This record gives sequence, C-alpha cells and structure tokens, in this order.
Amino acid sequence: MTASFDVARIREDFPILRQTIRGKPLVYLDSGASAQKPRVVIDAMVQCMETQYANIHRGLHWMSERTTDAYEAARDAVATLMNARDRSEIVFTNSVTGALNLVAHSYGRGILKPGQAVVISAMEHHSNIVPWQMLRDSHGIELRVAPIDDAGELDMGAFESLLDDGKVGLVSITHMSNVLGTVTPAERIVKIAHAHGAKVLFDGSQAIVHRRVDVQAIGCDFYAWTGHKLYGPTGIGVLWARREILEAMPPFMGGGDMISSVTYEKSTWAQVPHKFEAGTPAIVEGIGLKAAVDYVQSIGYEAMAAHEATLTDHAIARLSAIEGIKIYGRAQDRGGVISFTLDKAHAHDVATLLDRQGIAVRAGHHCAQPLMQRLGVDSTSRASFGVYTTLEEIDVLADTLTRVREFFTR
Amino acid sequence: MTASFDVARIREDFPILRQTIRGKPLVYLDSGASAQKPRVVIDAMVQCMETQYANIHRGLHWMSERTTDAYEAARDAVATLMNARDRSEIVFTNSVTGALNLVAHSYGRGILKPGQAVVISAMEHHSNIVPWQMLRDSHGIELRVAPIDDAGELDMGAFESLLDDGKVGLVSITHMSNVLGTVTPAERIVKIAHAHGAKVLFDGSQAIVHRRVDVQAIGCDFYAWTGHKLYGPTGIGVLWARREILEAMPPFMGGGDMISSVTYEKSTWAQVPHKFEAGTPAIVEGIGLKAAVDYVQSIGYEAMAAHEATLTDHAIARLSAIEGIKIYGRAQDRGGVISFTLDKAHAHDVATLLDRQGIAVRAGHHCAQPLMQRLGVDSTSRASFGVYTTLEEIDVLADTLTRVREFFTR
Amino acid sequence: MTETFDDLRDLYQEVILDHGRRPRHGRRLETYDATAKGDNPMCGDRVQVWLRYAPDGTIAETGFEARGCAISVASADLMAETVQGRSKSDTAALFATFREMARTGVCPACDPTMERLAPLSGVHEYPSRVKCATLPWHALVAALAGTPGDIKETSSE
Amino acid sequence: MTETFDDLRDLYQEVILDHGRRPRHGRRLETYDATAKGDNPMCGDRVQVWLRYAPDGTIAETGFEARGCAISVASADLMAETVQGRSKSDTAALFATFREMARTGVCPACDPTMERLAPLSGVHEYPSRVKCATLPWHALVAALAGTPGDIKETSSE
Ligand SMILES: Cc1ncc(COP(=O)(O)O)c(C=O)c1O
Ligand SMILES: Cc1ncc(COP(=O)(O)O)c(C=O)c1O
Repeated sequence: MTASFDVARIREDFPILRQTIRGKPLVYLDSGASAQKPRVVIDAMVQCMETQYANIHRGLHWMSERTTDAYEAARDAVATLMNARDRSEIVFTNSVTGALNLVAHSYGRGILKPGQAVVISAMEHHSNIVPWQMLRDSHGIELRVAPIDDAGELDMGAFESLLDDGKVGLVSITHMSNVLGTVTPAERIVKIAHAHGAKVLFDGSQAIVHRRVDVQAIGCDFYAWTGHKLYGPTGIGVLWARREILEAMPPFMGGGDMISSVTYEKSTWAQVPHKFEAGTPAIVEGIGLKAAVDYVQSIGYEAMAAHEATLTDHAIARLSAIEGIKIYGRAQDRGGVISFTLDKAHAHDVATLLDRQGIAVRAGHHCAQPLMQRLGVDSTSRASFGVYTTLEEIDVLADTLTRVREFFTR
Repeated sequence: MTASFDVARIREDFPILRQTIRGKPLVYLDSGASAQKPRVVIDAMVQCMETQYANIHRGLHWMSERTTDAYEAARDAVATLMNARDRSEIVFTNSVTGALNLVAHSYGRGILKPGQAVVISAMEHHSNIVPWQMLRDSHGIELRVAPIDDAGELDMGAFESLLDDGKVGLVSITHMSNVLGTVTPAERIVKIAHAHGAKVLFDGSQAIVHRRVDVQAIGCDFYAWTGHKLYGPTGIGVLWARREILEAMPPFMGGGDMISSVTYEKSTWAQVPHKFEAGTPAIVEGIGLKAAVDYVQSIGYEAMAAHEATLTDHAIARLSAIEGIKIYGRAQDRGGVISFTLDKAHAHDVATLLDRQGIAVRAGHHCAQPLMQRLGVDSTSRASFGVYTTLEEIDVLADTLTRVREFFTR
Repeated sequence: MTETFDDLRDLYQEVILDHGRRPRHGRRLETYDATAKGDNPMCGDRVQVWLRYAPDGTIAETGFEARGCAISVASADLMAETVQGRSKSDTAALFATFREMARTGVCPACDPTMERLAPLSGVHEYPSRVKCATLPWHALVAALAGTPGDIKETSSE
Repeated sequence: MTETFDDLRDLYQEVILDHGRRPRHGRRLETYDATAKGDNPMCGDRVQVWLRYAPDGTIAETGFEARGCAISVASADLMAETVQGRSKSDTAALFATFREMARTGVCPACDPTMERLAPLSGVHEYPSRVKCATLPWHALVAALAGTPGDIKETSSE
C-alpha cells in the first residue's frame, strides 16, 4: 500500500464489506462487473428521497428547484471529472450501453453514411459490438475489427491499415478491456483516427474506474461510461461528446424535457444536452452519482491508480505461481482485472468453489464472446479490484485457488 | 375518508412528509409529476446496497444470485400487478418514455410498414407524441390525432372514423391524462381498434397510480408506465406487451444481457424479455420498484381509488367556488389531477405564491403543448394527489388560492 | 391578507405587482429600428421587444409585448424604463449586472441606476423564475445586436 | 484440504467429481435414432445428446458430448445411466422430478430410481448452476421429442 492510501479506512466507507458470506468474511473481487457503494452514495440517495425529492427541470416549487440543482450539480461534477470543456457536453443515459446505443442510433444513422465503416477492436464488450452490428444491418455501415496480439494489446499497425481507405467514419474502442485489463493507447488511437478523418468514441466503463480521464488531453470525440462501476448507483450512465458534434446529431428518443416546442406538425429540440435526455431522468441516481464522483475525487486518481498497481502486481505474482493456471492478457499498460483458467477445473466450478469460501469472482464469457473465441476458450474466471481491495484478499484468493485445483485433481 | 383508509397512518410511511418548507408544513400536491417514496422503498434500496449488491444475471456468487432473485422478483410482482399472462411479458426500461420509444423504434420500424398510420389522442404527453413524429418522419408512418370534446373526453365517434380506412396499425393513447385527469375508456378503445385491425398501446403512467390495471381484461397489446409515479424509484419504467408481439419485434438496443450468442458476423437474441433489456439494468431501482408495488398492493387499489375519489370531489367543490378560477377537464371518469387557471394571476405566479406557503403544485404546459393549444392557454397550474394527500391539504390549497387571487387583484 | 403574504413581499414587491399589472411600455412601437423575440420553452413565456434609437445611437424608446407571468412583464417594463437614453454598451453592461443580481440576490456592483431593478432580486431563490426576469433582457440584447429573428432563451441562467 | 472444503461436499460430492472427470457415456453414438443440442448462452455450456432406442421404444443407449463444468458433465453422465431402459414418458416424468429437486434441493416425490441423481440436489442454492444440471436433460427431452435441431436452453429454470 502506498503511504497516502489507507485501505482499512476506505473499507469503513463501504457498509457491505462488513458482510459475511456463509459465515466467511466477504472477499469481493467482482468490482469489474459492478463496484460496491460507499456510504456517501447511499446517503445522498436516501437524503434526496427523504428531504427534497421532486421531479426536476419544470417544477417551480422549493423541492423541485433544490432537486434540479442537485441533479444538475452531478453534471458539473462529471464535467470536471472528465475535464469537459462545457457542462452541456455531458449527457446522462441509463448505462454505458444506453450511451453507446445513443451514438450508434443518432450519430450512426444521422451522420454516418451508408458505405462508411466503423472500427471496433477484438476485445470489445458486447455493448460495443452489437449496436454497430445493428447499424451495419440496418444502415449499410461496414464493421471492421482491429486485431489484438497475443499479449492482449491492440495491433496498432493493423489498426492503422483498417483506416487506410478513408472510409472509416468512427472508431469505437474500449479504453480498458474488461477481460484482459489492457489499457489502450487512447491518444495514439485518436491521432491515427483523426489523421484518417475518423471520429473516436471510447468505451471507458472500466478505464474511468482506474485512471484519470481527461477528454481534452485524449482529444477524442465521444467518451462513454457507466455509473455503477465507479461506485455509483445503477441506472445511470454518461456520454460525453464535443458540443458541436452533439449539436449536429439528431435526437435519439422523443419525449418530455428534450423538446423546445411541440405541435403535431413539427417539434423543435431543446439545447444540448437536454435534446438527448427524454423523459424524467434517473434523478436520485444522478444525485448518487455526484456523491460517487466526489468520493473518487476525494481519494484521488493518483492514489487509486497506485493502489491498484500494487494489487495487480501482487495478484499476477501470486496467481502465476499456481500450478496449471493460465492468465489471459499481459499488456504493458493494464488495470486491475485478471482473467484466468485452471487446467483441471472449469471456470464455473472455480467460481462456485471460491464462493463457498466467501470469495466473489466472475466466471463466464464476460459479455465478450468474440474475444473468448480469439483466446480459444469458452469462459474464464475473473478477479477484479476496487479501492477497497486488499493484498490480504488477493492472498486468500491465491491460497484458495491452489486448493480448488487440488480438489479437482485428487 | 373511507373507513378502511387511514391516511394519517399512511403519511407515517413517507419520511418526506415530515418536512417543512420555509417553516410551513409541506403540502405536496405534485404527485402527478412524481410521487414521494415510502420508507419501504427507500429501505429496500438501501438494504440491497448494504448487504447483497452485485451485478446480476451472470454472476455465480452468492450476492449475485441473491440480487438476481430480488430483481427478478420485481418482474413477478409487476406481472401480478398488471395481471400479465406471463412474467416474460414484462420488460423493464428506464422510464415510460423509454418504453414508448422502444415500441416506436422496434414495433414502429420493425413491424409497421410505411403508409400505415398511428393514432394518438389530443391529450397526450410529449412522450406519446414525439416518438411517433420521429417515426413518421423517418419511416413514412402517418400520424393521426383523435380529438377530445370540451369536457376533455375522447370523441369516440371521431376516434372510430380515424380507423375507418384500415390503415391504422397502432393506436397509442393515454389511459389517463396528466392534465385533465380524464380516464379513457380502455376496453372500448381496444374493441374498436381491434375491429379495425390495429394494435393498442396505453400510456398508463397516470392511470396505474389510480386504479387497478388488468391488461388481460382491457385486452390491449401494450401497456407502459413509469416507476417514479407509483411511489417507486426514478430510473425505471415498465413495458408490458403480449409475448407473441414481443417475440416478433426486433431488439431496440444492443449490448450485454440481450444476446444469445455474438460473433462478428451475426448475433442471436436472448429470449424475451431479455432481448429488450440491453446492458446492466437499473438493479437497485428494480428492487425498489418491487417494494413500491408491494406497498400499493398492501393498501389495495380499491381503497386508493375510493380515497382519491373523495379527494377529487372535495377539490373540485372547493376550487370551483373560488372567484375567477377555471378548471380544465370535466370528464365523467377521472382521476386525481386537477388543472386550473386564475383570471388575475399567471400560473407561474400562482405556483410561486403557493410555494411560499409550503404548497407544491406544478405550473406550465405539463409536457402537453398541443393540448394546451387545444385548451387555448399557455400554461395551467395543476394539483395532483397521492395516497398521502388529505382533505385538509386541499382546504389549505383552496384557502390559499383565494388569497393569491386577492393578492393579485388589489 | 397582508399578514399571510408578508413573506411574499420580497419576491412580489408592490412595484412588481404594479408594473406586472399595468406595464407602461407594454406596446408595439409604431416605428422601430430593431426588434427581437424571446421564448422560454420550459414555461411558455414569450416576449417581443421593439427599439427606437436616438440620432446619437442611444435607446430612445423601448416597447414590448409579453405573454407571461407578473415577473417577466414587470421585468420587461422596468427594463424599458431603465435603458431609455442609454448606449448599447451601457445596456449590455447593465444586463450583466442585472443577471448577476437575479441569480445571486445580491449586487455588489450596483449603482443608483440599478435601483429601479432591485425589486427583482428576489427571484434568485427560484432558478426557474430567474429566467422569467431575464427573458426580456435576452430579447433586448438580441435586438441591439441586430438579430431581428426568433431568439430562443437558452436554459443557461 | 478436506477440512477446508468440507462444506463443498454437499455440492461437489465424490460421485459428481468422479463422473465430471471420467464420464462413462461421454461419446457420440456410432448409430443413433435421435440427437439434440443444448446450449446455455449465459455461461457458454454446450451439450449434444445422442439416443438409440430398443425395439420396444425404450431408451437402449445414450451418449453425449459436453463442453461445460463438472456439474453439467456429471449430470449428463448420471442422466445417461438413469434413463437406460426407460420409456419416453417415464423419462419425461423423471426429468420433471429431477428438475424440481435441482431447483428446491428437496425431493418429496423421489423414489429409489432417483438415488443416482440425488447428489445433484446441492445445486439448488445456485440458480445459475441449476441450469448446468438441467441442460443435458433439456437436450435429451428435445431428442426424445424428435426435434433434432439446435435446441436452446431457455433461462426459465
Ligand atoms: C401521461 C404521462 N405520460 C408520460 C409521462 C412521462 O413519464 P417519464 O418522464 O417518467 O418518462 C408522464 C409523466 O411525466 C405522464 O404523466
Ligand atoms: C468495457 C465495458 N463496456 C461496457 C460494459 C457495459 O456496461 P453496462 O452493463 O453498465 O451498460 C461493461 C460492463 O459490463 C464493460 O466492462
């Protein structure tokens, strides 16, 4: 642990970590699927519902004004977190999946032209594959897949050559793989893509949990992520995009809050970001997300990243020493997500045996079937870390895995 | 109050009702915009986040299994609430706006054919207008508007004649107006529409708060509503549709959880309802919604409806007696939503003056600009009631309104 | 009455009620040099402002038609009074000061010329009503800038 | 070792580990009368079942190929053993009983023929693992019904 990072104190912020599972202390190593919620997030949601809850944006009464302020303060907090130029560049959606679909529908059908191409990578989550397939099938957009090498890194040469013919309108790529932990070279990707006239969207669902994301420094055009992985509530996601791009995009969903005027003949749209926020938003969740962002900022990305590097190094060292284990992904730049298989035990059996010892990991295809195929497996087990993860928990994982293998080898 | 309905006891279930606004007890008459949350809903959400939170549907560990069960129990509770034939007919969305857009995108673009028509009414919320305009403009669907009479009731003769030419594929109509309180004759609408070969979607956002909705008895094809108005969390909505219709519809959004298999060439879809639930859903909100549904069921729709009828009758009697007031909507069958204007004061000034006395009402176009035009106003004030509303609160409203008018008349 | 609504005096001062009810400048100018519309889609308020310039380029007269609440009508009327005889740049500066006052309720930069507008400072408690007070100013500034089209109020207040 | 995982015995009994590791029926039949595939997209388990009928219509032999966890492989193997010599309707009834046991962990309707399957009852604690245990049965039932196509496991367990 770095000196500035007191994980014991941080653990006290998370009520759930006091839980026992089957009489054993909870060892939660599934933060990559969804992170636990600190007390401040839970409290912010409760406090909103107990003291000032009301629908927002059009109420003239005290509670509606207060709740509108609190909700819009989330937009400010997120804009600051990502270093957006302008708060109106922050669009709230229901999840990153909603954000990626928004871009696929609105930018994809409204701005991209049939015959153009979209580039994704070989290590995308289904949320960053399927919307583009649907766009391909309905709108005549070509879908290209940038390969990865055996270390799990993006093959930059192959990536660039996919852009060579100038047909690529958009590159939509993960900023950190939820399976391999690979962090992709965002700034280089943007440079190459822009040089070929393509816009760039990052799926930052994993990345923003692990490192400071500065959209202006990266230089990208879109950046999407999901609240529940950043210690925030479920039901809320974020799409950042350059204001001029958002302004050029047609709306995705129609309804209240996204209009300027409605007549049966013609409706006109509200200013961005409201144009993309139809209906009553996830109000309480937005307010919870602000608390999560504040919480993360109070710890600081530098401390979080250092803690995570310590955990990841330790985990790789400990797990690599287990007989019969195979770890997937050896990228230079990587985050705290480690996928592995054991030779004698199926990933599901591993997860179940670990669960019986109170250890929560994920097993399966991790919503990345094409990547599983590339790796030549049906499924892997995956341990993933959060701010509350300790070195001791990783030791428990490693010791238990050793015994799991023995259990299946006898 | 009916004997079986103890409003004082019910008020104790809602922590926020102990609030004072500017030193005055809160009189919350804006439930039609969003309802307050009972303790059981808040507790269910907190309890989930403090004791068993995890991502759902694909975890193999204890918390994920428990949370999946709890989330799926919400689907069962909603299926029972609406008397759906099958739990798989319940699709969770982010709001009713999301649900209506889902139908407009998937059924509208996937099943309806250019040249067909969609019928809405003259008293729709923007959420049930704009998605169909967008469908009209992108897909060549004609949009027809069924008129209302001066009492604010649907003109059934005119409605039927809109269907005469057999071109109408879908009728999408409110089950209760959020401005006029009018409850539409759902079963008659369905009979007429079905006789002309059209499917029927109800926007039940307001209706389901006020009366028991039995989708099988109504005989409709789709029914959509929004959790936050039924005492549930923000960020979750419900679409019910007949299973065979859902099965025929193409997916709307792509991502995790909605697939059966993914390869770059082709993906196949999960069974309904999962086909329509892309990405991590609003897990905690689903669990909160179950608590809200259980709460409503424990009070009982019969008791709620009787309470509301008492409130509404009293409110109409008291408000009608105010000089210079105009009440909009005099439908035979109506719910507890009352829109009005004062001759000497603008709706916004009214709302602000009421707010200074701790009374929360809504003022504006209520996301129903075309209806406002039909009524010949720019905006109205609106008082709307919930299970916790008392006759005394309505008296406070009426007394204060009288003084507001005097204030602006001197 | 007065007792009950004593706490409204900060927001609805007599001058606001009076100008809201009987605006002095609430009419379209017969001859004008510039005009612009303002529109607040969230609440439905609408205003149009007409301007006539004096030979030296200062504002000779302002008229308006407003559909809206007492605050927006009073604000338009008080604005029309206040800007009379002022230059364009003066007026723009005045708007900046006024907007700040409407948002925050305080006005460190206020000089005596702001006195007429001070009653509107009570709106700061209601972010959504702040827009009512600034809407006519947005239209005025648009007219001064010579954009006679349809000017939308943004929700940036 | 044994101490640490004592509490796993209920789920991973020796018989499951044994059949999971060394299935007796884990092979494609050379000649067969029916076959069907099962697929659990949520976890990636896949199984194919082949059947040969005796002249009287009972099941003469069952073989399978499975990609999956110990529980699905053991379940397939124990299933193959259990259904041998049974009629179609017998087998369907057996599946219903087995499914109930896998879901609930108890088996009031169980008779001695279920004994071989009883070790799988531990999965009831893991709704997602229940599907591992029932997947081969879904494929078997599909094969019996003469639907030799690609059978998907629904998530209805
Ligand atoms: C009748 C009606 N339809 C649709 C809506 C939109 O609901 P939401 O904003 O939750 O999507 C509302 C409430 O605002 C409503 O009253
Ligand atoms: C890289 C990545 N993209 C997308 C997602 C989808 O996120 P959500 O399910 O919140 O939409 C996830 C997490 O599941 C992820 O890790």
